[in-house]
Amino acid sequence: MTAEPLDLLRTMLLIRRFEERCAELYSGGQIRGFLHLYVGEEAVAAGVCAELTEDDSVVSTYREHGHALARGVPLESLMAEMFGKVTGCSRGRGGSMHLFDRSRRFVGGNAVVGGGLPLALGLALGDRMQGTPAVTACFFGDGAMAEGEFHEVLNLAVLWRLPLLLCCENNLYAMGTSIAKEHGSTELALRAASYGATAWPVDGMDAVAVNRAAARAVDEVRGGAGPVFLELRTYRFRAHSMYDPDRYRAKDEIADWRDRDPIELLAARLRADGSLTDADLAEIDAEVVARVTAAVEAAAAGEEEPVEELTRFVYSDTSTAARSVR
Amino acid sequence: MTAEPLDLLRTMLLIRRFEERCAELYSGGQIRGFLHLYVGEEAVAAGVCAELTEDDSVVSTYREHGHALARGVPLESLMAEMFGKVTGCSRGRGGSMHLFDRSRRFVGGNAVVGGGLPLALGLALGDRMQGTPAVTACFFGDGAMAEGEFHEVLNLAVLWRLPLLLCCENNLYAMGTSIAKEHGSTELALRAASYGATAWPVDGMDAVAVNRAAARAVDEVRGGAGPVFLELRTYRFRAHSMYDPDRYRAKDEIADWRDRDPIELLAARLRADGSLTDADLAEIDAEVVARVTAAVEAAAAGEEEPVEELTRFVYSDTSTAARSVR
Amino acid sequence: MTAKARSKATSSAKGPLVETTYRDALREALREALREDDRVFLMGEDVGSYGGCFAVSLGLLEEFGPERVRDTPLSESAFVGAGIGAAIQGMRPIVEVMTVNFSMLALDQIVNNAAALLHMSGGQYPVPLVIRMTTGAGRQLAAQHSHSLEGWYAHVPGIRIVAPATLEDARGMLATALSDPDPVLLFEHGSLYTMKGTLRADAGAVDLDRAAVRRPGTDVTLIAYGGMLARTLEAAEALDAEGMSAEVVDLRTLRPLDDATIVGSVRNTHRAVVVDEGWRSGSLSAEIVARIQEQAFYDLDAPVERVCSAEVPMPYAHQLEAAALPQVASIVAAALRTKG
Amino acid sequence: MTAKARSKATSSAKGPLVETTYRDALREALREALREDDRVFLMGEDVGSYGGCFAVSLGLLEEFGPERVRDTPLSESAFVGAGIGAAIQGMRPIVEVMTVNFSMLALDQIVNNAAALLHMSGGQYPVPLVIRMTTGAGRQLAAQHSHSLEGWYAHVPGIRIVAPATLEDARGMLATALSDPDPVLLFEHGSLYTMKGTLRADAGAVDLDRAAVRRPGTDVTLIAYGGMLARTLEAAEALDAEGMSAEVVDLRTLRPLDDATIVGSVRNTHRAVVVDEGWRSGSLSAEIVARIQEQAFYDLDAPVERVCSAEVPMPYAHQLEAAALPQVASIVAAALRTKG
Ligand SMILES: Cc1ncc(C[n+]2csc(CCOP(=O)(O)OP(=O)(O)O)c2C)c(N)n1
Ligand SMILES: Cc1ncc(C[n+]2csc(CCOP(=O)(O)OP(=O)(O)O)c2C)c(N)n1
Ligand SMILES: [Mg+2]
Ligand SMILES: [Mg+2]
Repeated sequence: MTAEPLDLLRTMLLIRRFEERCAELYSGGQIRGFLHLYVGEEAVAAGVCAELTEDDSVVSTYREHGHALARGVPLESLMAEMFGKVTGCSRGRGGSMHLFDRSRRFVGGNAVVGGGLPLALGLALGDRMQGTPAVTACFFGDGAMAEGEFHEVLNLAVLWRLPLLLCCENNLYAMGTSIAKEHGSTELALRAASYGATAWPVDGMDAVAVNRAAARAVDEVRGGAGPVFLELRTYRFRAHSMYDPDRYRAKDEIADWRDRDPIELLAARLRADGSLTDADLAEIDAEVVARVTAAVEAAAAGEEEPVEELTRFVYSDTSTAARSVR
Repeated sequence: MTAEPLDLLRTMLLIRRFEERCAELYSGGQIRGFLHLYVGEEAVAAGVCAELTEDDSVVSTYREHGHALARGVPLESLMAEMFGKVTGCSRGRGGSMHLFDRSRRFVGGNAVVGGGLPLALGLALGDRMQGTPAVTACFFGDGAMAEGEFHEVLNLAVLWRLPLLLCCENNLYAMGTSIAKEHGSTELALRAASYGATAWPVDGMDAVAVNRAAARAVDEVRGGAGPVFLELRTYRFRAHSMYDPDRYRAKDEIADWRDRDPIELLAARLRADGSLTDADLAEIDAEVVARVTAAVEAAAAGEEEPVEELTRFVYSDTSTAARSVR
Repeated sequence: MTAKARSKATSSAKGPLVETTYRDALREALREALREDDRVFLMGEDVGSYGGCFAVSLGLLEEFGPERVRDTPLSESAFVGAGIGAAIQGMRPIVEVMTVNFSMLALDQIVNNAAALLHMSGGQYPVPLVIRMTTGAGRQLAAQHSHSLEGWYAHVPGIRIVAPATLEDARGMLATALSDPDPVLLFEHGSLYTMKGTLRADAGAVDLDRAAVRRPGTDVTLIAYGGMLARTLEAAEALDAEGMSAEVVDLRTLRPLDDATIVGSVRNTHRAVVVDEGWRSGSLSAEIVARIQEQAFYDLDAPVERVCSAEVPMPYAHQLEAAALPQVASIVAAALRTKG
Repeated sequence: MTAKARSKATSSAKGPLVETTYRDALREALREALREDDRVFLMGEDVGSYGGCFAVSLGLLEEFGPERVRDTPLSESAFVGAGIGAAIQGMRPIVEVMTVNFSMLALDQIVNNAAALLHMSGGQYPVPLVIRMTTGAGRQLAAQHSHSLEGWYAHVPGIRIVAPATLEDARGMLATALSDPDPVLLFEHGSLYTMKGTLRADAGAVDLDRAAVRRPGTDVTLIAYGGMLARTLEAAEALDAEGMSAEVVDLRTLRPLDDATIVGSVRNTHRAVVVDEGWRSGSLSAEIVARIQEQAFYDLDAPVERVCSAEVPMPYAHQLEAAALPQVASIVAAALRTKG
């Protein structure tokens, strides 16, 4: 099954507007810590997550707003988390890099590059051992692929034929380090294939292409074929984080990629085949912007966790160890 | 350049007799700690080390007697180390798993599986940055290849075109775990090739074949082509360590491999082409046994490091920090 | 609470006594766990066909099959992380990291996922995971195979650290750890596997909240855990001959520490010695000293003494290794020093 | 030695004062090192074209080229190991592990190779390596990016641990570390990079053996290092208003600890507070308390107090993070408690 292109467009717009607002809020000091934007990469999250069922799990990175939104985590709880409010999806304890939503099986936000991979492997293992047909999708970057964890996890996933969908977001950079300085061999899908996994590269700026690839991949994984590795070729339009002056990328390169903006690309296609008018798009956009605005207002109005609760959740409330930190 | 087959035979016999004696001494309690024997794998160390010059470096594992002997570390200092004497190559501090000899650029003995790989990468980097034509040979097992370190190191070695010779001793087991339970894809050389390294499998029971492969590989590496990965297909005739009851291998499998004993294989070939008589072999053997016996006697007679010296070498003698542990 | 009541708190078995070893007690605990709960599985290097690096899991593969006694490749970070994920997904994994020495390769998963997920997620993701590993020196395994790093783990909020020093605890700690909603790290000392003794046939779960007074005494409190308990008890006997009555506290749980039992004993004896196989500087012994002086400063008649390992990568040679480790004589000497 | 003589021991520069920052001082130290010794090179993630994660190495790539300012992939274990190997082979590498949080991925290389090789090889292989990393919390980076684990490293024999808290030390510690024959880990606190002040134009190498008395006082000794020094000095000022004269000791080197300076001060003041950003249990503060009570027990008028981080994975929300960290008010309160 594949998704309706219009739904993909809506998801991408939601991510885009959400993050543009986050950037403003960061400048205003309402959002703090590190903030990594996904602008430019929306097609990946939208295309992949549309193929997941509610029993599937998702593991993400610190560049995770897109994954969380595409997964259906309510934007109110996400925005409240960015504000550090108790109404946030992690009760204000996580912030931008640690969004969690158990009811959507969104298992975070991991700020250690590669750190989500072993966790995702375990989610897949747990599902497999319990005989459910669920799939775990794990997002990570081209940079993460150089970490030892990637190697260990892909090998184990193949060895145990685990239902793991590895979504490598190849945006050509790990912070300021270009892929040519990260990998001796930059054909990432080919390398993954050498482990015995099905693997192929996908145009990560084309939401429909991503969605089709994800549909096929999820099908294979759910069918018990073991892990599939998708190399999603994409680009981040903005700097690595709000701290990054982006000294290392050529203006031309950025401009070329911006010409392939995934939202404009899909909108243009839908316009061309007559399924979208400018008015439709404006309406969707207005609706999305209104939702974001409402979420920001709700977040601003949310309560803060009282400091008396600081050590809550270090241990489970039911654990006797919880007493030790009170 | 390749080595004289007779020299390879002599090296292999030395390793074999040395280790047989170690096994006895272990039962007698003169050698303690962990003891991992190389019996059956001698062709690998003999064949590879014969191609190294004195400026090259060697990094090994805990199954390292063969590498140390083939590298030319004096067997007296090795045996004394096994006895824990101050006359040992590591002054009794290392034991079987941590043999070192700076004058032969034998940089140990590493008992953490995969732990020698990053170190070897650095030796190669240091050589390259100083413009010397030296090569670093790093030995490790099929099991080690599953560790993240392998992945990180091979990628970096290719990326930086470092003079690193990766010698993967594929003896089909990591302790009791067979290769089919270690790797999703067991064609190890193919996987290494996917990183962009030259890689090929070699019959590790045939010392001449190993030596020829090593000659070609060292040539390439020294020439600046970057790392080469050799998959040396071999087998350990004995258990993993002296503690291992070897429950996991079929008797037949062991017997089949014993039929391809690298020493007998080479001796038979030399006999067949007339370059070795039974008397020659007996003479070499006697000479080797005599050397081992002398080394054992010297080791037994060696002094122990006085306990007052316990904390020496925690810091360099010239460091002011050395005072803190006195 | 009296010393007797305190040590009783760890056991309630009443069956006949049977001969066993620390290793067999650990194995029985594993077997029982695998039998009683389908969600439990054991995973690690060589837990299966090899029979366990120290033969603890011998026979379990045959009994429970390769899905539930799961051999892993050498990939510490991946399989520890896999345990975390599987725990979240509803399983009750027991991950064996062969020895503490190799656990450094999985440290990020332990600290940044296992220990942090519950809090980071605002309470959504508890991680009911047990990680077992061997710790300690004393068998001439040299620098890379002789670490005692459980004190490091005891620094990390979000996990519980336990160290069985007796047969009863070897038999009983696993069940309690498995019923804990949060991650528990269980440290088995390599020199204890062959320890023999008797155990109640119906011995089972023990509490993980209290330290135990293993020997009552009045003049000095000796505090130890895991591999150091036996020699600390020996030292206590030797001190008797010197006319000094030593109470011996076995910490059992290294995080959270049971301050009440530790400090309670020192309040009675006014003197204390902490025995810790870790390198002295920054070892768990320092934390115990700090807590004693914080909570019983005015009860102390002398500075708290520490007997730890020398600050040296563990050497292979037997005489050097013996000199590096806490010994009965050094414990006795430290206790006598507290008398001034 | 008087307090004055002690703090003088860290400096001998006499040039004119120039304005600078902690970041610029660190960069100058790197530039000088790269200029003066061909064997020196800087290696780590984003040290080159990005300009350094915290802009410390900005401009050095342009000045020294990609061989000597070497960007690495995300492979902490491999490139830290590569630094060890290169050091053995005759180079003088400075490895930057972006932050202490990621250093856990390289821990095996640090503990089992860098720290152990010299001893394990019987003296044959010293490892003249410097590893730099950022440490600490306070910028709302949450659980996985706010660790203060330098106390863990201070547990490991064979390495030296230093933590510059002043501009002078930021400028001077690297040169001394590079001249050390053994591995040195240098911890820069993330909140200090923007710290401004003046420095002698000819400021250079500083000793790494002594703690420094940063403020003399008579009633209580406040002990801190790195990111906690500034607020400890603030607390000392506040204590003046309360009529309590506080002496402030900056540890500077966390291993080996300078017992003489620490204990010497406590012997004069009879009271002490240790401030440590690490989680309280098992932090470096415990070791310092243990040493004080071991060496100055009879000089103490009150238990040594500790002000540490709450034992919680660092939360993101500003009010929770602030509550978790040592603050001026908590330091002041602890000092006042020692008065009884
Ligand atoms: C283990 C680790 N090392 C370093 C960092 C710092 N860091 C954060 S993101 C990043 C780059 C990651 O690149 P990539 O995986 O390609 O993801 P992208 O940011 O491009 O989405 C680095 C180096 C980290 N968070 N974790
Ligand atoms: C990181 C680490 N994990 C586990 C061990 C325990 N161990 C020692 S040798 C070994 C098997 C290694 O197999 P392989 O790399 O194939 O080498 P071989 O012993 O076959 O020569 C294991 C699991 C270790 N020493 N280090
Ligand atoms: Mg990237
Ligand atoms: Mg093997």
